[in-house]
This record gives sequence, structure tokens and C-alpha cells, in this order.
Amino acid sequence: MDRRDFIKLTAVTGAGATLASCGNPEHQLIRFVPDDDIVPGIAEFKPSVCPLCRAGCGLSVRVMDADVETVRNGQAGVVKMMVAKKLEGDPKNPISRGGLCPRGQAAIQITYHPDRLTHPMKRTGARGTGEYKEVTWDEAIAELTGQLNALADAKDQKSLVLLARPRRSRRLELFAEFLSRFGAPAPIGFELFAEDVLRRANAVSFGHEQLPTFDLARAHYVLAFGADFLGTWNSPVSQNAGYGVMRQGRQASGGTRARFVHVEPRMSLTAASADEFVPVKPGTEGVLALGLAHIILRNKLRPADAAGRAGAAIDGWSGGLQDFKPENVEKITGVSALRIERLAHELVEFRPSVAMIGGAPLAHTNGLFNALAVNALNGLLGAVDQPGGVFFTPGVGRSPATPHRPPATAPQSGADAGLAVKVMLIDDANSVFASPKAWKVREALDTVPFIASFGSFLDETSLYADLILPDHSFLETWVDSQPESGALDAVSTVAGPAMKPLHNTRSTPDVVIEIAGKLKSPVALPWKSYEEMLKAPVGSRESAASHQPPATAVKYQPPRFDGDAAGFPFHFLPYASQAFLDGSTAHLPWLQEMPDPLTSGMWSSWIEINPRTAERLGVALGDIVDITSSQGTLQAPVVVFPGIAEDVVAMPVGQGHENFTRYASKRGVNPIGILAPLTESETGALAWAATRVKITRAGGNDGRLILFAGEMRENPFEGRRQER
Amino acid sequence: MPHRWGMTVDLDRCTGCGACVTACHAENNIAVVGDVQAAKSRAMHWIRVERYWEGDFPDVRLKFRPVMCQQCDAAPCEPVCPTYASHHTDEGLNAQVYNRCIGTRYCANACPYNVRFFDFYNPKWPRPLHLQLNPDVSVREVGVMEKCTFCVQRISAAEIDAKAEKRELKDGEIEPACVQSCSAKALVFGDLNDPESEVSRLSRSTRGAKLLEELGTLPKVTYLARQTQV
Amino acid sequence: MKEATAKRITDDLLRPLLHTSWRFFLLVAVLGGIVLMGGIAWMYQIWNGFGESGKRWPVFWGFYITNFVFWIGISHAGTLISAILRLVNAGWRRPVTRCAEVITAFALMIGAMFPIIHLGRPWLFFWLVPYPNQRLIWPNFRSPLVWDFFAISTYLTGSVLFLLLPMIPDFALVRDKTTGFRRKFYGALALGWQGTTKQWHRLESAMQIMAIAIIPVAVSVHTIVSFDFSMAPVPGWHSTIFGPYFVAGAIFSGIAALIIAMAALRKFLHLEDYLHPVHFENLGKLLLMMSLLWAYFVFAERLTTWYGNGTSEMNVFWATQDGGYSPLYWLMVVCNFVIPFPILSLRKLRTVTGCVIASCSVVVGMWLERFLIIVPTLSHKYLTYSWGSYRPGPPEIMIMISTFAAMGLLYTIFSKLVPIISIWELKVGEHPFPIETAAQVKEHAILRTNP
Amino acid sequence: MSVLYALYSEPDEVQKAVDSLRKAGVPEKEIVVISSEPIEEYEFSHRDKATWLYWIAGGGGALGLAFGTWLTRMTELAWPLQTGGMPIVSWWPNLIVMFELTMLGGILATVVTLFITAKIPTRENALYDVAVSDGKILVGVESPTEGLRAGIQNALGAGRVVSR
Repeated sequence: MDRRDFIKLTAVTGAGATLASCGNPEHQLIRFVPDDDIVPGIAEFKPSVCPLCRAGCGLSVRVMDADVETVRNGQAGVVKMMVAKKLEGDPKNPISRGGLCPRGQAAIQITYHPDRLTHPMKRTGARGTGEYKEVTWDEAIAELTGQLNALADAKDQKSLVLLARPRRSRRLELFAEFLSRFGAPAPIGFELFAEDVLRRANAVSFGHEQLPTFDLARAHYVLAFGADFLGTWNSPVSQNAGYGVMRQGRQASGGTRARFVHVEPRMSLTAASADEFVPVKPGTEGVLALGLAHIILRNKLRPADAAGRAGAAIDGWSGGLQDFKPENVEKITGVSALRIERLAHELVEFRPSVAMIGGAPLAHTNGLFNALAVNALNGLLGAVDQPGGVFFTPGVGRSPATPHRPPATAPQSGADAGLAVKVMLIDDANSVFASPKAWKVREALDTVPFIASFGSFLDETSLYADLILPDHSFLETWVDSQPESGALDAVSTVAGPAMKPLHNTRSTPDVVIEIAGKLKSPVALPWKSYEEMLKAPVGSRESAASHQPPATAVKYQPPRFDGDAAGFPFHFLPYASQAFLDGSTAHLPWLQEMPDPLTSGMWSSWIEINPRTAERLGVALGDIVDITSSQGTLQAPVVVFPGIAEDVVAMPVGQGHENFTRYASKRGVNPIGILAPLTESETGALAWAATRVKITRAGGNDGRLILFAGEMRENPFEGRRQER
Repeated sequence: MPHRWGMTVDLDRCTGCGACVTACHAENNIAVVGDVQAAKSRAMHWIRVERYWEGDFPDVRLKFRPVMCQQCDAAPCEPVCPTYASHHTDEGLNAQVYNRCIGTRYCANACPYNVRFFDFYNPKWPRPLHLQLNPDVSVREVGVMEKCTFCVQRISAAEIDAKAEKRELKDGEIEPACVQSCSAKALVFGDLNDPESEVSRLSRSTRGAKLLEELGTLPKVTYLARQTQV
Repeated sequence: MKEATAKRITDDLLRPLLHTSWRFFLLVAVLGGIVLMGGIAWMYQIWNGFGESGKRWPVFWGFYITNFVFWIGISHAGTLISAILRLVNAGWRRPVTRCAEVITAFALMIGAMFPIIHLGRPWLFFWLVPYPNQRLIWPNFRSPLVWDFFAISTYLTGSVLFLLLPMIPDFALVRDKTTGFRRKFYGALALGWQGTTKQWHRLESAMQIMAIAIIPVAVSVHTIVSFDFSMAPVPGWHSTIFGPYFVAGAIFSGIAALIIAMAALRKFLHLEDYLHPVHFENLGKLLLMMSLLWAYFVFAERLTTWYGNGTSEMNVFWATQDGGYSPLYWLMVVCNFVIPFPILSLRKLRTVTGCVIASCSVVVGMWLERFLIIVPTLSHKYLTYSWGSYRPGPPEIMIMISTFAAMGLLYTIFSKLVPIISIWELKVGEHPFPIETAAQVKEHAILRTNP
Repeated sequence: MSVLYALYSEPDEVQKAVDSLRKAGVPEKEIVVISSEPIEEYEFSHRDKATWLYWIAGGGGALGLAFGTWLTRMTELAWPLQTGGMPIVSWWPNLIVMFELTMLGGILATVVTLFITAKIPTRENALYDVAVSDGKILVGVESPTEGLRAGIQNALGAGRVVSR
């Protein structure tokens, strides 16, 4: 091949030397012999599991060779290693089905994050100052073992608390096993958008204490109440796949395009794709659901008993829900009676139809009622366990973690158990960031004598740790997931390491096993290693169904809000941001720079205000406003947002980290901070949508708001010529 | 007959989730410019999900539209380049040869879709982030233009494999990063010269339309209109 | 003609060459300093990355290309005008031609710098030049930038020769009038010119041909500069009017620059006897005509856009009319029409000072016009999601300032080395007889202009 | 070599001198008139007016055109690259380059011819007088044949003849 062909080839492939491989001092470093034989330039694909949310998507990791700088017995050098290059959805995985969400795509940056913790550390400075010194693993483990021994000696095992993210995973089972055998309370699961209310409701209505799975691929009519199921809620990737099919996947085989109606006060990413957007007063979603049910019952479109126990759980169901005549519902929800009539008829006409609820509607003081109402509607529509309806993934055990009840997140949670926490273990849960100030989580942490964290990064919570035993990244270790939703059949994903560890870290489950064995009175665990545990067959798990609270009929209680409408005229709606979810992925640069789908915001946080409201407040795009709740004040730039009710303001969760790597620290503001500590009356879950705020202009555009987009509308000057 | 790579974007399937945007960064070594540069609107997104508001609350609608290089057959960006850095390949791709680019940025001005991006500085990857870089894609130096390539590295890899195995490429065998990541399957990629391929079938659909068709740029990306309920 | 007159002319025009005051050196030092800073600014930009300029997505052209178009426009002052005046053999041209042609030569050199400065990788600019190379690739002749390269180099070659040829006899004169190193220096430059009848004939016919050739070239140059924009299918650029529009604008700004230059020479080199109010008067009339022509073009362009009401075209229209760029737009209208029109149309006001004021405002206005052609379009292309904005960076501003200094510097040095008025042509025109009183100037001027 | 010349202030004298030189039998070619500016109104100043310069300029233009055509075609075909769906050799754009090179050819041809025919650059000529720069007009003969010397001196006016 002569030079010209070569140039042509490069012209086509765009190949060329990468900057990364030139201008580095690598050639000066010693080259170590690789541990395993590597075929350079040939990519392998290895399975893994996405750790970012409870959906637990199965991954296929592209692995190729690269020069990695390491230190071997004191000698700095480089070694060729197979390292992960890209994450794809695993086509064979029933959850991800080959797709992946933006967060999942960026998860690989966790492994390569420049601010990742690379070795065990012991605190030297005051708590929260982030001053640590490197220690060896032996020292670290000895330290923790010592602390646990001390508890054991004092017969005080109860005051050991483990704070983790509530996941259906064997990792958490292992922790639970260890704790119970040690004599400590079960792990405390903490997550902001935990959806415990929905689990409870499903237990009540259907006997499954788990999140639902929707058969969108076969549904003909979808009515969603606040559930951001295409963006951040439940199992987004599988739901996106289903959505694609329900819209355009069936025509080829003579099927029809499904209809999709979305009910919420602020148009979310999901509502943007809906055929019909139905704004409703916050916290009254359940009323609308029952209003629809009332019409169906009244017109005998469906048998009342179809709802079964789900119906029985609603007060006045058997009586045909007389309190929910369209006129009353219109008064409460703000949705016109006519529209309610129409929707009700469509629901029946276009069966199989399914209703879903999630997110904000459950984060009100009457969240459980809203959930139960929608469940009852599903029952009435015959959508439960039916094609195109709602399913419950089988074989899913109860979460080993007890859902937190405030102030349970605060470790003096011990308080309810009647004793104080002495030792606290934190596994990647950031309760400081994700709790209202009013919960005083910091203060609580300060009272804990000893805190150890297994996290890979210093965040607001692990900053309180006295000892840090950093975990491998999910690509460097055995990982597993038993998603509670997203597939019609039971799913259990287990995957080995996709690459060798980059840093001096250790797999946390193995560390726990090691510690268990090292205790003065060792705790006997059935497994020698986490790998062994994962390879062992999953034992027949007690079905979640057996745990069902007695069904008692609930009445509608109007949602309570913190702050009176006069002083605090706006409903404050924090929502899971498409990039950062609950803030746990704010440290990934790709996600920081990904334009928000609706506002195109990057690297910043903002508050979304209806155009007319903005006009009334005299604020424009980018202006700075004070957002004041009874709990405190935030400052954020304004995004004028046509898709939000005039009495609602919304704010993405995720920014506003005080300390979370170079990319997220001191960036934007954290709406959770000013939330009132109201809770869902039945379950005690945080009612994060129940706060009211007032807005006052604080200043002009100071460039704090970074947008990617220029204009909001496609034709901004339409009809301008007529005016002038 | 040479291949003619094209794509269809089903706006009825697209949910605007943005997975394609991140996937593109991951596959193509697109630099993260950081907040300061992003504020100067120098962020580089080879594919972007445009969103347009219609109407006012409560009767408000929102349109999503993923926009990447349309790989035009009559691309305005190509002839204006004095050094042939931007030119058309035999397979109809709108190639950008970084080594030839001297940074006149004329192509970007001529492009009606604003899908070309400029490296204002040398890209930085704080170690060990650089370990993620895709060795099949060259990293761009300061002063050159870059844009969506339809993941040409994947295309040629697949073609080389097929050649080695002495077989024809299968439809759907090649998936650019954005297509692969799209869980709603809104994006379909394939050979427009193969009338049987999914992409050909879809681009013949009555819902199909090209972006800024009236300019006569002959794009190879077809947008399938979002359907509205009556 | 009277030898006394000849002597007077010679002495007057050689004075700047022979006597140098400290002011000259001060001026050179100051201007040189500014130019140097411009150079430093450019190095700074190359070193730190092009991001130091204010360019951003999607506005990839800004000050640099604005200045490029502006300076190329200015270059239409000299050669084009003097060529036309030569062909129509206007008597009053004689003192004007050279100082006009100098502007062309220097403005072109400065203008041609900008396409290089604005490159992302300026160290590769020579890839625009067609030469056999180991990359086995030639420039793309379909690219307007390559057209620019050819047009500008042709125009530059042409106008430099056009400037140099008539200088040869003057060099010979200086050679005879000086001694020592000057004699050697100018002797070399004179190329051994004698002044035989044959030489004069050849020189004059050569100038005739050049004059004929240079006019279409000049027109083509700015047409091609306009093609840089009108070839791109984007709103506000893709227009057939651009060619003539740009050429008219170029001549417009060119004349303005010429008037300013002449006024400066007149003042600092004490050439009142040679650059008369009549010259400013005549050029003023020309400027007035161009101002009207410019207004006509702008109106034609605006009306077509407004009447057609094409969505994307109107987006750009509104952006300049009452959008973010409107202040600049209306300032441009004021500078290019509202100010110069009355000044130049009233005989009373069409004085040297009046013309200079008008010219200054035109120069500003025409710079704004170039800017307003480039930036609003780029920031308002078809897809509104990708709309953007532009703010110049420090290097861009510094470099722009320094180019104006560069013009001054080159001009100063030139007028120090070369008789800024063509002595022999002046003598042929038997012009002027030494004149003392303003009254005589006027009557004399009229007598000379309409013989 | 030797030169004979005289300086005059008035063109009329020059005309006389030239005529009498002719009478003295000096070949037309050898009569040289040097002035500090072109003189139009007299017979002597119309000598040597005829020139091919215009045709040569045209020829240069033709050459430039030919080169332009070749350059564009050749380079485009040397490595045919598709751009914007335009033909590999696309005449519309090429015409521009061809035009510019045509003009360049014409201009260069003109200047070169000028230099050759005007015999510049050369060393300083023997037949010259700095007085010319003061407006004097020089008439003279370069290295005249011995036979004619006397005749020339008379013709130029014995008094003012300079001989070198």
C-alpha cells in the first residue's frame, strides 16, 4: 500500500496518535511484566452490573490493554493491563436489553476518577476537615476489629449500625448476615428517593412489598401519575425499551400505537413524551385516580370487585366512591370534570391499560393514599399480572435493609431502639447530603464515637469517618444484583471483575468477612469469600408476599404542607435530576457536562419558574432569586419553564455538594437542605414534596447558570412582523 | 456496490433521556471542557438532544430532536475547506481529517446544523481518567474541528472483520455508540444502499423527513415524525 | 515650464526625505510599540490556545475576519481610485495617486495577515499555497478561501508594481539631488533611469495597461471576499447582492481612509500647496456618492429580507434591527449615512475638516458593517437551539488596535523614504505654481480642475 | 566611450537641435533626448512611440489563463476527492482562479517588457546630466562616429556642447 492509500485510509478511519500517549513521562518509567498475557489492540467484552441505581442493569464492558502507572514494591513504573474502555448494556440482560441510561454510560468514570480514594486512611484532623493519613490494610482492619471487639466486650453489640443503600443484593445480605450474627440491628437502608411508600402500598394492595414492573410493550394505554419512568424512576432502561415498543414497535405486526397520559404539576422528561399532559394540584393525584374509578364504577364499565383487595383498601370503594364525583374531584385536583369523564372512558376503551404512580405524589403527607388509589384503579382495570399491565418480578426477597424512619437516618435512631450508636459503618450512603437540615444528621454523626466508611470517595457523610477502607470499583470486583423490578421473570445478575484493581483498595464484602473471622469471638459466616457467596446458589428466599401488613381501608386526607400559602406561595418540588439522580453521580464529569434534557443546563443548578410567575416576580432567565422555606434560604438562577404550574417551582436534586470531588464540590445548591421534615403519615418516609417556599429576586444574571441551548422555542420571532 | 451509511431517528420513540450524548463522549474521546469553558459555550456534544417548547401552560408540549452530523451528500461544509480536511468518502460519510485541518472553522460556519465543534484548547484528562480513552479514536489537538463520524472506527472495524471472514456485513451488525445506547431504539443505523435494511425501510416511511430539507444538503439522517393522538 | 517652479516643487517634496525631526522618531517609537504589543498578543493566543480569543460555538468567526474584510476594503482606496482617475485622465489626480496607492499596498498586507492570525493552527497556513508537497494533496480550489489567496496575491502584486513603477523617475531625481549614502541608496532604487523619450513612452503605456488590468482585479478581490460569506447556505449570508454590496462598501471605506491620510500628510508634511481643498472637495463628492450607494444597497437588502419574511432570514433581521445587535446596527447607519450625508452634501461643510470628520465616521461605520454582517448571522442560524453569542477576547482587541498602528507606522516610514507625491507627474501637470493666499488657492484650484 | 550633448531649457530649442542633428546626418536611432518628465506637444517627443506592449500584455494574460486552467484541472484530478457533491473538476469555482491568474499574467508580462524595452535596470549611463533633474532637457549622441563630430557640435550649438 503506497503512501497515498495510507493517507486515504487515515482519512477514513481518522486514526492517529492519541495525545494521551504522547508527552507523558511514561518512557522514563520502568515497564513491569504484565501478570497475564495480553493481546494488544484486541477488545474483549466482560459482563458486569451497573451500581448506580436499584434497577441493576446488566453491563457488557469493553476491555482493552493500556499502560497503567503503578508502584510495585516501592518502584514506580508502568504495566500493561486490560482496562475497561466503555460500558454498554448487555443485550442478553432482561433489564437493560442492550441499552443503557446516561448515568450508566458515565459509571466507568467512577473507576478512573482522579479523586477516588486509593488506599485505607485514618483521620488525623478534626471531623469534617478531611485530614487523613494513609494506613496499611492490616492497621485499618485491626482498628475496626478492635472497635467491634470493644462493643462485644461491653455486651453492647446492639449499638453497631450499618448505613447502606437499600438494594436487593447479596452484598447487603452479607452485611445483614454479619450484623445479625454479631448481634447488631439490621442494616439501615438510606436513599432519598427510596420509594418505600410505594412498596408498602403494593404490599397492602397486592401482597408484594416491592416496586412494580410494567409491561409497556403490550400496554395500549398508560396513565402515569408523577412517575418519571423514562428518566430516573424505578427501572428506566427497561421502561424505555418497553416505551419504544409501545409507541412504534408493534405496527409492523399489525399492532397499534399505545396512548400515554401523564399527570403531574411540572412537565418532567417523561411527561414531555406523553400524548396528553394533565397538570394537577400537588398531592391530589390519588383523588384524580379515584375520580376516574368512580366514573368507571358508576357507568358499570368494569366490575367493582375486579379491584379485589386493592379496592378493599380504599374507604368507600364498595359504595362506588360517592365522595369522588367529577365535580368534587375537579374542585380538589383542578382537572375539569369533562376531562375526567373522557380519561375514564379511554382507560376502559383502550385496554389493556395501566396506571402507574411514583416520585412526588408519594412524597406528600398522604402519599400512601395516592399510591393505594392508583393501585385500586389498576385493580379495577384488571391490569394486575395481565399482559400490558403491572407485574411483580418473582423471587425477590424482602430488602435486608430496614427502610429508615426519621430520625432513623440520624444514628441516634438508636434512640428508638433505646440505645445510642457507638460504632457506625457507612457503605456508600450519603445521608448528610440527602437529608433535610432539620434532621440534624451532622449533629447526630458527631455524637457517634467511631465511624468507618467503605466508600470510594470523600463525600459529606464519609467526611465524618474516623477510618476509611475504600472499596474496589464495581469493575474491579465481584458484583451482583437482584433487581426487584424491570423484568417479568426473576433476575439475578452476578459478574466477576472486569479488570484488575487500579489502586490499593479491597472489596468491602471480603473485608467484612475477614473482620468477622478476626473478631475476638469470631462471627462464623457461611462463606470464605464474597466470590464464593455469589457462586453459591441463591437459597429459596422467603417471598415478600408473606410480609404484608393487614389491609385497612384508608380515607383521603388533604395533603399537609409546611408553610402557609400566604407567606410561602409556591409549592417547592425537588426532582431527581436526569444527570445526578439523588446527587450520588454528581462527581462524574460527563454527567456534569451533559445538557439537562429540558433546560440544557450544565455544571449548575437552577430553579424552574412558570413564565407568567417569572413576569410577576420581575425575574428573567439567569436572574438570581432567593428561595426561602421555613427551614432556610437558597440562592439559585432562574430558568423560565413553560411546563410548570404557576404556583409550583421545581429544582433538580444533585448539585450543591459541599465536598464531593473536584467536579461537584461547591457547585450549585442542594434543595434537600431547605426541605421541611414532614413525613408520610403512615410510613414515616420523608415527604420531600410537601414544602412551600417564597421567591424573591436577589440579583441579575451573574453567569452562574450555564446553558447549552440558545433558544427555548423553535420559532421565537413568529408573527413579529405584524407587531411592528 | 459501496455501502451508503445512514440513520433514522424515530422521534416517537425518543424520550430525550440523553444516553446517546454520554455514550458519544465515552466512545469518541470527546473532551470535557469544564464549567468555565462550558459557560463560554465551548462544550462539545457531537450529538445533542434539542428540545423545543410549544404553547403555554397548561396546554404545553415539548419536542425532543437528537441532532448529530447529518452526513449530507451535498454537504456545505466540504467544499469550503481549503485543505480537504472535510470531504466525502466512498461510503458517503462526511469525513473530517484532523491531521489536515488547519482550523479555518469555515466548515462550521457553512454547516446549517451547527454540529461541528472546535478544539479551543488541548484536551485534558486528569489521570487516571485517560485510561478510559478509546484507542480506536484519535484525540484532537488544539485548533482543529471535530464532529460526529457515525463512529467510523466501528464501521471500519466491522468491515475489516467481515472481509477477514469473507462475508457480507449483516444489517444491524454496525451500531454507532448512540444507537447502541438508545434503550428505546429510537436510533437505527445501516446501509441505505441495501433496500432491505431496516434503515432503508424506515427512511421510506411516510413519517420520514430530513432536517432543513429545503436547503438541498441531502442529509442521510431521516427523522420519523412523532405521532400525535387525535 | 518654469525651472523656478520645478525647483520649488522638488525642494518642497524632498524636504521630508532630507530633514528629520525628533517628532518623527517619537511617532515611530510609539506606533512601533503598539504593533509590538499586537505581536505579543498573537503569540500569547498561539501559546495558550485559541480559546484566548472570544470565539465560541457557534460563532466561529469574529473580530479577526471582521478586520480582514475591513482592511481589504480599505485597500480599495488607492489603486482602484487612482487607476480610474488615470484612465479618465483627471488632472487633479496627480498629487493624490501615490499616497492613495500606498494605502492599498499596506492595507492589503495588513488585511492578508488576518486569515492567518485567525487560523486554529496558524503554523500550517502554508497548506493554502498550491505547491507540490509530500502530503500529496493540493489546495481545494472549490474553497473561497483559496480564491481569496489567489485574488489577494494578484491584487497585491499588481498594486505594489502599480505603486513602484512611477516611483522610478522620482528615485532618479532624488539620486541627482542628494549626495553620499542617500545618493547610493536612491541610485540603486532608480535602476539607472535616464528619462529618454523611449523610457517615458514605455512607462506611460505600461501604466495605462496596469490601470486597465487593476480595476477588474480590485473588483474581483472584494467580490471574492464577499463570496467567503455568500457561498455558505446560512441566513443573512447566502445572498446574490453581496458581491457589489461589498465592493461598494470597500470603495466607500477606502475613500474615507484616503481622505484621512491626505489630511494627515497635508498637516504634518506641510503640503498645503499641493493637497488643496479642491482635492478634498472632489474626494468628498465621491464619498457622498458612495454613501448614497451604500444606503441604497442596505435598503435593498433589508427590504428584500423583510418583504420575503423567510423565518430564518427574519431571525437574523430582527437580531440586528431591534435585537441584541441593534445598537451597533443603528450606530452603523448613523456613521455611514446620517453624519456624512449632510456634511458632504452642503458645499459650505465640504471643507477639509468637514471631509475628515465625515471620513472618520465612515471608517467606524464600515468596520461595524463588516462585524454586523458576520456575527449576527453566525449566532442566529437555522436551529434556534444552537443559537449563541460572541464577545471578543483580549488578544483580538489588542491585535485589532495594533493593525491600525501598523498602518500608521508603515505610512510614516514610507513618507520618510519616498516623495509621497509623484514629483514628475506633478510637473507634467505643471501644478502648482507657488501660491500664497487662500484666495489664489481657490481660483487656482478651479482653474486647474476644469481646464 | 565618448558622448556629445547639450542642455536646453525650452522644448522649442530641443526640437531645433534634433532637426539639425538629423540634417547633420546623425542616424535617427542615435539621437537621444532626455528630460525629467514626459513631453507631449513636440515632434521629437513622438519618436519611439510605437510599441508592442499591449499585445505582449495580452499574450501574458493568455499564458496566465492557460496556466490557471492547467493548475486547477491537474490538481483536482491528481487526487480526486469528493466535496459537497460537486464534480471533481468543477468549472464554476475554477473560473475564479483562472481569471486571477490571467490578470496576473498580463500584469507581469507588462512589467517585464517595460524593464526590457526601457533597458532598466542598468548601471548609470554616460549620456546623462544631473541638470536634467532641474528641468533642463538633454539632447545628445552616444559615441558618435568621428566623421560626424563636427557636424553634431554645430547642430547642438557650439557654445553649449559638452563633450566627454
